[in-house]
Amino acid sequence: MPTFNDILIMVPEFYLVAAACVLLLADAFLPANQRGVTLHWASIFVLIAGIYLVVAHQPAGTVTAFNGMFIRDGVAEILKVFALLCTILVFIYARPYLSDRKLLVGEFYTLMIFAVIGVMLLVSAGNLIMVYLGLELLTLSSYALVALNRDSKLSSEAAIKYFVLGALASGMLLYGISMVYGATGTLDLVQLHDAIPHSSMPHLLVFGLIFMIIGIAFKLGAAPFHMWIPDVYQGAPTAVTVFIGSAPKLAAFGMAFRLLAIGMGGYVQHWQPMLAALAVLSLAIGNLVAIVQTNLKRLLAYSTISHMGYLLLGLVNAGPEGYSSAMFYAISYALMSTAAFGVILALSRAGFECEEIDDFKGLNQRSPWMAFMMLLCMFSLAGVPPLFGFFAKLLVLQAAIHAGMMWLAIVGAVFAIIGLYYYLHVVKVMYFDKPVEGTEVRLQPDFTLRIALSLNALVLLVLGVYWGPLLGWCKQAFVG
Amino acid sequence: MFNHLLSLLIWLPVAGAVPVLLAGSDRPNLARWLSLLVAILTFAVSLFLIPQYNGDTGGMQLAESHVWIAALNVHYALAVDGISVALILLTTFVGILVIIGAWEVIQDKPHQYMAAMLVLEGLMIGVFCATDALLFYVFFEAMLIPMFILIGIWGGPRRVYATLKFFIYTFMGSIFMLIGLIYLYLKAGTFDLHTLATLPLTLQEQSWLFFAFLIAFAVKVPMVPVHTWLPDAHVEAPTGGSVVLAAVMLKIGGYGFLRFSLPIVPDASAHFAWLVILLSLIAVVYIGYVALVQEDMKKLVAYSSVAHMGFVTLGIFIAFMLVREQGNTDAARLGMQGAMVQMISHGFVSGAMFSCIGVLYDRMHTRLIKDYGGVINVMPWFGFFYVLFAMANCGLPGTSGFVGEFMVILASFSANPWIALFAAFTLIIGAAYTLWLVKRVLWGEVTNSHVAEMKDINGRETLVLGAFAALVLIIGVWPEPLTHLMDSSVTQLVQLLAIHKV
Amino acid sequence: MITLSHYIVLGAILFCISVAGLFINRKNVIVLLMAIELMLLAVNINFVAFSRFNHDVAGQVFVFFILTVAAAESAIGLAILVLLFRNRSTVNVAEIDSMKG
Amino acid sequence: MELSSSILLTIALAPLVGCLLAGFLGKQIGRVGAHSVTILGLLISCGLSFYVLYQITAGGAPVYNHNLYTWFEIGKYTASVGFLIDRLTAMMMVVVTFVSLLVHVYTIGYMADDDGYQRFFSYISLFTFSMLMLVMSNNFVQLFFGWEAVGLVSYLLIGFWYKRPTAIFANLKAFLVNRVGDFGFLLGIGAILYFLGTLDYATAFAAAPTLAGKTLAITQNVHWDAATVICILLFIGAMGKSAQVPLHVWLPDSMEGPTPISALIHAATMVTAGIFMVARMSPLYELSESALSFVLVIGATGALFTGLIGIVQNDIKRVVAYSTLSQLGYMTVALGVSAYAGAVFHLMTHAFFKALLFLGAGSVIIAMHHEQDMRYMGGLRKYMPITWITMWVGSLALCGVPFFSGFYSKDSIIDAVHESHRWGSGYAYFCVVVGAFVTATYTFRQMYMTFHGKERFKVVEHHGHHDAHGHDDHHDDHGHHEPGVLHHAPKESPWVVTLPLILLAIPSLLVGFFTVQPMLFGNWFGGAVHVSEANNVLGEIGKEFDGSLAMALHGFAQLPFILVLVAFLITTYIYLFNPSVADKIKTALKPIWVILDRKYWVDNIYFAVFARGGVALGRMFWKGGDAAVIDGVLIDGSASTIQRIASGVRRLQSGYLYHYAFAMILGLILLMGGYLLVRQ
Amino acid sequence: MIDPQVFQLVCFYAFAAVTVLAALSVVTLRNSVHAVLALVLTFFSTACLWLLAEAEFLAIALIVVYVGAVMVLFLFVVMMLDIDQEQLREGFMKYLPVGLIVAVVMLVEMLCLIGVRAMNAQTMGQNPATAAGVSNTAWLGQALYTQYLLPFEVAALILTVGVVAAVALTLRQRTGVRHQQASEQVAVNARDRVRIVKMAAERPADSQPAPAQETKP
Repeated sequence: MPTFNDILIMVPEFYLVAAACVLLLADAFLPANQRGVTLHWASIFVLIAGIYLVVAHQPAGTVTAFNGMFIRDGVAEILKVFALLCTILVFIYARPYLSDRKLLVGEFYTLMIFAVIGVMLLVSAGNLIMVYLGLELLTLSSYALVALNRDSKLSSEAAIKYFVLGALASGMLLYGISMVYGATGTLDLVQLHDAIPHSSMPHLLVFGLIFMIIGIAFKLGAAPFHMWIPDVYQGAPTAVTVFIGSAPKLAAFGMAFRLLAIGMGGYVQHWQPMLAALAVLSLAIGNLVAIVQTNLKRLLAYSTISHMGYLLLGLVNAGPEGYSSAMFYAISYALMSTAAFGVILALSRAGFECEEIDDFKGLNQRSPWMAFMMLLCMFSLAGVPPLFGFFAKLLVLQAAIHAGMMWLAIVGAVFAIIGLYYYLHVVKVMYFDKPVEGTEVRLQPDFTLRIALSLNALVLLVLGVYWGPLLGWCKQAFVG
Repeated sequence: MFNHLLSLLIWLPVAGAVPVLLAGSDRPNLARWLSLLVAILTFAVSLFLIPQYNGDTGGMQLAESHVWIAALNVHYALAVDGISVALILLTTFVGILVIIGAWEVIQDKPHQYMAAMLVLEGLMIGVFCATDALLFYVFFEAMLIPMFILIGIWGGPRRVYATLKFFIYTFMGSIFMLIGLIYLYLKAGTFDLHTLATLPLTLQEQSWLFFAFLIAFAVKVPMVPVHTWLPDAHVEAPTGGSVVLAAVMLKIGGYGFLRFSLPIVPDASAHFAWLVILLSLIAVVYIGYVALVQEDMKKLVAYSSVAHMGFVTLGIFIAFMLVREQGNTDAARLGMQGAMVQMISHGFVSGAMFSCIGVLYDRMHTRLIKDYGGVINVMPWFGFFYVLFAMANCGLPGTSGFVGEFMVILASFSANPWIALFAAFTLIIGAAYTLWLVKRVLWGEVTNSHVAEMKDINGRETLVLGAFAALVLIIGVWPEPLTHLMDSSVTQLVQLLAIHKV
Repeated sequence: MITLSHYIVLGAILFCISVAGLFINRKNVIVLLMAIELMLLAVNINFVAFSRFNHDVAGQVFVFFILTVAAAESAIGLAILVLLFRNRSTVNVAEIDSMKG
Repeated sequence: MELSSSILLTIALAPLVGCLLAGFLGKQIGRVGAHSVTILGLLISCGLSFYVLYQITAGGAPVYNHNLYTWFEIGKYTASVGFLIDRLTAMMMVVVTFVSLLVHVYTIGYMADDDGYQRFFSYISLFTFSMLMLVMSNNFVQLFFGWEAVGLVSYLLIGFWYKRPTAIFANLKAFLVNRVGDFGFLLGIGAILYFLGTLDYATAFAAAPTLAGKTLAITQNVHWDAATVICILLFIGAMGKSAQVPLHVWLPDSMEGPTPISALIHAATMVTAGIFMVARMSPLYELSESALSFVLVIGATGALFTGLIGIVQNDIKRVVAYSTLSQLGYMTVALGVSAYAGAVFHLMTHAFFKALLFLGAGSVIIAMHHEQDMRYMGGLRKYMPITWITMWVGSLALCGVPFFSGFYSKDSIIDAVHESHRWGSGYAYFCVVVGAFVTATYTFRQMYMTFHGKERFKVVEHHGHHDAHGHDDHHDDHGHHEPGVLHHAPKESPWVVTLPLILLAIPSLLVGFFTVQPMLFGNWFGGAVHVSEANNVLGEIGKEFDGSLAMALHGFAQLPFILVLVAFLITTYIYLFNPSVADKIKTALKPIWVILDRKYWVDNIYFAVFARGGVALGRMFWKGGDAAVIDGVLIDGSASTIQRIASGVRRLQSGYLYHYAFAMILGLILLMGGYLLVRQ
Repeated sequence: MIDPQVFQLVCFYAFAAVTVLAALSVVTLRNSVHAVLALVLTFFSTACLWLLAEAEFLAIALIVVYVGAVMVLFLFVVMMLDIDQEQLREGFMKYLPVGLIVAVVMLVEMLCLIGVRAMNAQTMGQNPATAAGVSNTAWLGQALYTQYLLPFEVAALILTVGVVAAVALTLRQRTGVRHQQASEQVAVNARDRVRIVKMAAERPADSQPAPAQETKP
């Protein structure tokens, strides 16, 4: 039976659920003119407090709750902190955008918080059921968020694509889980890990593993399970895209870690080459197709695919070093993509989605600071030192080489060169092109947005110089 | 102050860029004066290196080391030897001149231009100071960003193509080096260059690493056949960009060979020295011919840079032949010194050549040779400088251009007369393309009314060209202080060559 | 005698039918949703079978959750479908291609 | 008494100071200022040079060999800047400064109307400095410095009138051809460093005997003798500088420069640097018979065949230029037979009479208003007697008429060649003897066409207009006006022009008579020139030498003089009495005339092969290599390939849900299939 | 007397055949309504199969929850959306072969990997619930409320999200349609609704009556 201690371990999650419910009610009962502001700040506060709770009462080492359903450890803690952080940034960035489009509804906040709870449950899952439920909580919220702009054709198209493919992917994941369950008779990840060597049906396990990898790959957006990413990124309201590009990637890493490293840790020799193949394909497709994009959101979507390829480079290492580098990569990517989409949000206004690359023409002349922020994001994404993205790449390449996969690191390096091209193209458009007449940029006047965005982008520089502690933190999480 | 002299040198210009940037486009003159101040201060600080660095003992001095990333055992480790000191002085000196050179020329967003220049300067100094491979790499790559912007914003009509090419080329080269460095790190557990130098490696490992380093630095130098970014970058870059590019940035390639290829993979370097030598000679001969037929002045000088940098790589790698095959360390030192002097000298000469072309470009807004002719008629003082630098460019004794080439050719004769034969061919082809350029631009009747209207150089331009001229002549007439500064470091490098790792 | 393989093969067949249904069906989004239901059914059959044959309750518990989630999922899916139809007046899959490339 | 280094420094630097003052402050100090400072500098330099010569020869001063400062010091290799003053150097210093001084003075008159007056003085002073650095050097680095520096000044001076297309073509050509020589020279220095380990003369010469038996591996199996390699490489440098066949092509073109330059640089001093260098390197050359044979053959070829071209030239300066080429050939021949002293002796006498001839030609050119074509001259002797007489002195010296200085030097060379048994000396003897005839032919032809016979120019008086305008830019409109039409009657040049002529005529006449004994046979050069016993042809001749007078008298009966006499008679007949014969001969010997007129097509071949060929090669490398292969295929090609692949891959993202699902299922199938494959 | 095991097997094959055929119809029928009904049939027959496996609770739940709720929702939507059924099936046959090939390839691969033969030996054995001495429902319930309490709560959360999402996506606040606005009703103040106006008892002849203040927002 669950005890009070179980609840204590899960305080951040329970707290957030409660808060989400309160917000839901508040949305219903607050007067319309106060609703937006109150919900906005309340949500941000809720998340900040959530971060506090995650960090503050972190027990030493790994603890489990609810019969091993829930694991609270360093990995979960870091992922949760950054997921919450990203979500806070999303709230700040999204508000002017949504209110310009009359989309600033209470459901946005509640669904987002539910999604974050999904992330938190997923990264803490100790049981395959919890993996599934956490994932569904996250994805169901995301489906709804993508469709949030109900009058947009693109939005609903993106949502249906996301939904169908997402359901297909979770169907496959479930199928895999069922096979693993059949082969081992347990759903608990730790028991699963222990049961694997004794399983009488190793093929069934590998079979299940393949399906589970597909579920993970879909969530990460690794090729060839990436097809949803460009359309969803483009079709979703940018305020939602920025979310989808950040916290769920952390969750996907957490899920991969839980399933592969903890659950299927005994089958490294099987999943390692599969991940390597996915990595190569992701790197190739993401970087190549990004080159020919004209829509910045779509470009960033393809860049996501390629970045997930790099993340997989870390995972193939299949050791603490690799996991920590992959996590580092996931965090860096979440921060970078949040900032990049943040710039798009800051430049969009009512009736104008600043999402075509051409919309950024001559940005340096019109808003040097924003251009500089975007420049930092682009160079960071491209992996140019001294920005954060470089060190993330460094770590995953190192992890791949350490795993004896020099060829994979070289593939990663080659595609980094190709990838560089389109990031530079964005910088080129901002800095070297003349602004198109009549499309003057009006920056969102929201003060908090500017501050948060500047901090977000500058952190790429700061962490680029001072990334040791974060890496140390990540490594710490995987020790023991 | 002297404990952190190197840090100060790196971060002073970088930090100085911030107020310059903040001066904004509304107060361009403030930005100009501020940046000049920063540049002069940096130069002044760099002058302290001369008394602080003990040239007799050699080795890495003025070291600073702090743990940067404990998890990866990465250190913020700086130190300099004689070669670095010389290159840093070159950098800070050129830093001032490009800022003066851009004074009135850059009218569009001068604060950004100046800030980019200062950041670039700081990062380049960082490259010359870093003794941690990762730190080196960070500076090495970060440098690209300001340069990318410099060419892209203030460049010529095809600037986008050029700057993208520049960036991607260089990035392509260095990413493989990164993989090599990671490999080394995994073997040694550190990025410390000194430790890496003593790391035992098999010949096969060394070979792979050698090519990883080679591609990175060959692109930077640039060596044939990865040189084609340079003409494009030069043609499109603003004058200041070209000057920095030619004067300092290319040197980083040569410097990289010294810091990485030589100590870390000596056996592979010796094994593949023939390849580098061959490519260097191709650079001298082939590129010489290519330079001959250029129609754009900057392109011509850019190609000549490639040819001249061929002497740097040649000088470095014949040292292997000399030490390993003949045990002739003195000739090896001569060649290596020649390479180093060539680096410094090429910094001045090419910087000066590009400044000269900038002077013409500012007046005519064209760089095509055929648009000029008879410039000497209207710009005699300019003509004086132009001929002087042209002569330095074709290696006339008495100018700095001669010293390095002379040493390298002498040393290479000791290695193999055929190498010297092809290297010395620069005497002919170098003179041919340079003087043909001078002939078409400077001499003759005034060819068109635009030329007739040109005004001779003003005080600012005279200052820049004069400063270059003074150094070109000083080093040409008396290179001993420079060689002495680097001598102990070069000697130590040459001693490293003799050590077999396998 | 019914063996485990009977159920598993049936599950596999259903899974394949649903997968085939997903992409031979090029016109109607609703059929896609139904194909997904089929897929979940296949999974459920597996779970029930494994649970029964392995004498373990977890599988059936999982089925319970899958049913629950599937219900919520269908609700959202259908809601999105309705939105889509409102915006585009069609549920033809072949016409939903405004984003590509 | 030891020479003081401050004196030597003063000698070298005084012209440099003059150069800098005239060059940088030319506007401020004006024309008079410019020539005053430079001439002052030269006076100091020349005076001190005479003093040094005196000290070295009579004052008992020991050979001065000290370094001033270290240029670089790397391991055992050091390079310094320093002076080596022995008799050879001292003599060269005197020749250089003396001729230079006279040229400076002459220039005052010659360039009186030129805009670039100050610049010109600056250049020639710079030249003097460079030349002094060359001859005074005690090491190879400084030698090379001077070597190239004089080339630079030559480049600047040939292109002095930079508006003339021909001038700027000629200076480029001169520099490049010289660079070909320097290319060899530099390699030679490299070889010296490699074999002898030093760049210092004294050390190198001391170590020279160790070269014996050393070889240089050219290929695996081919090994060349070290000394031969060194000497030939060095001599290639001399071939460039001293315009030896086949690197002679730049010298005639260099006549585009103002005439004082032709006198100073392209006749008296710079072009003889190669001769000086070989003489200086005699300890090395003595080690290699093959190298000396090479020198001999090259020199002999030049002596004869370039002289032949002189016969068909109509430009007064070009005749002198070809004669210079020919005389340089004589000097080289002397070197080739180990008669270094003879070469240097001829160098000295030649410096005087050839400078005289050039300056005289310049004087004529002034008088003819910068008309240089001899076909429009004739009968000038009555207009300009001083020039006429001094030119005759020079000409007779050139022809080697006994008692004139040229006789002593030239005849000694011919004797030396006759004496020598070196491989190629037979050919050389033939060349130098026939060369004597050729020399006399073109010299007399030139004198007759210029000073004698009918006046072939018209004087059309143009009052007012001409004075105001014509003189100011006379060199600009040179060539524009109708040939043979003068606006003024020719007149004798001013004293600044004639004084140098006279001052040069004196040594041209006398210097040989007085110095032949010590310089050639008296071991005057002492240790400066080293000749091994076996090769000492001059010593052999010296045994029969019994005084200058006797030698001259004996000379009248010798074959060379007879040839000169024959030439004199023929030319006198043709040009004084029956000019139409010239045309008849020309028609009769058309093919030969064409060959000579076209200068054996050497220029054309060079231009086609090296200039056009180089440009074509460059264009091929550029367009074919850089643009097409590297940029086109490798860079842009891979970029566009990537772009094309990207566009292709992009189409996979069709927008259709069923394709997306299909992709996922395909991924599933492949993962499963892949596993199945691997498992089996 | 038929062997119960054989009978079970016959039943299994019968229901399995119905399931497969119905599933095939789901993806092939032209009419969406028919497809939904075929899906219902699939569920029914599957439920029967589950009964054969003695998973009674889930079998009933499948019918109650799925057929009763979800499928009705499907029918509802299908009928609500006015879809041109004919056009929707055009070109169906074109893709059928590809689909078949892929499905068969996949099936073969899956069966290879699953290793069906190994499972042939595995029979049902004793019902674990019976072994524990409880009914299937109780057996499941006990696990659900103890061991799987947390997932159970999370499932509740998911259902909430489903509700919120569905409402957020489909609820239209049409202007002109009067409906309750809870938040406004709660937030309202008595003072805003009614204003008590003092006025004279009689209307003065020269003044208009004060307009009544209506404060309905």
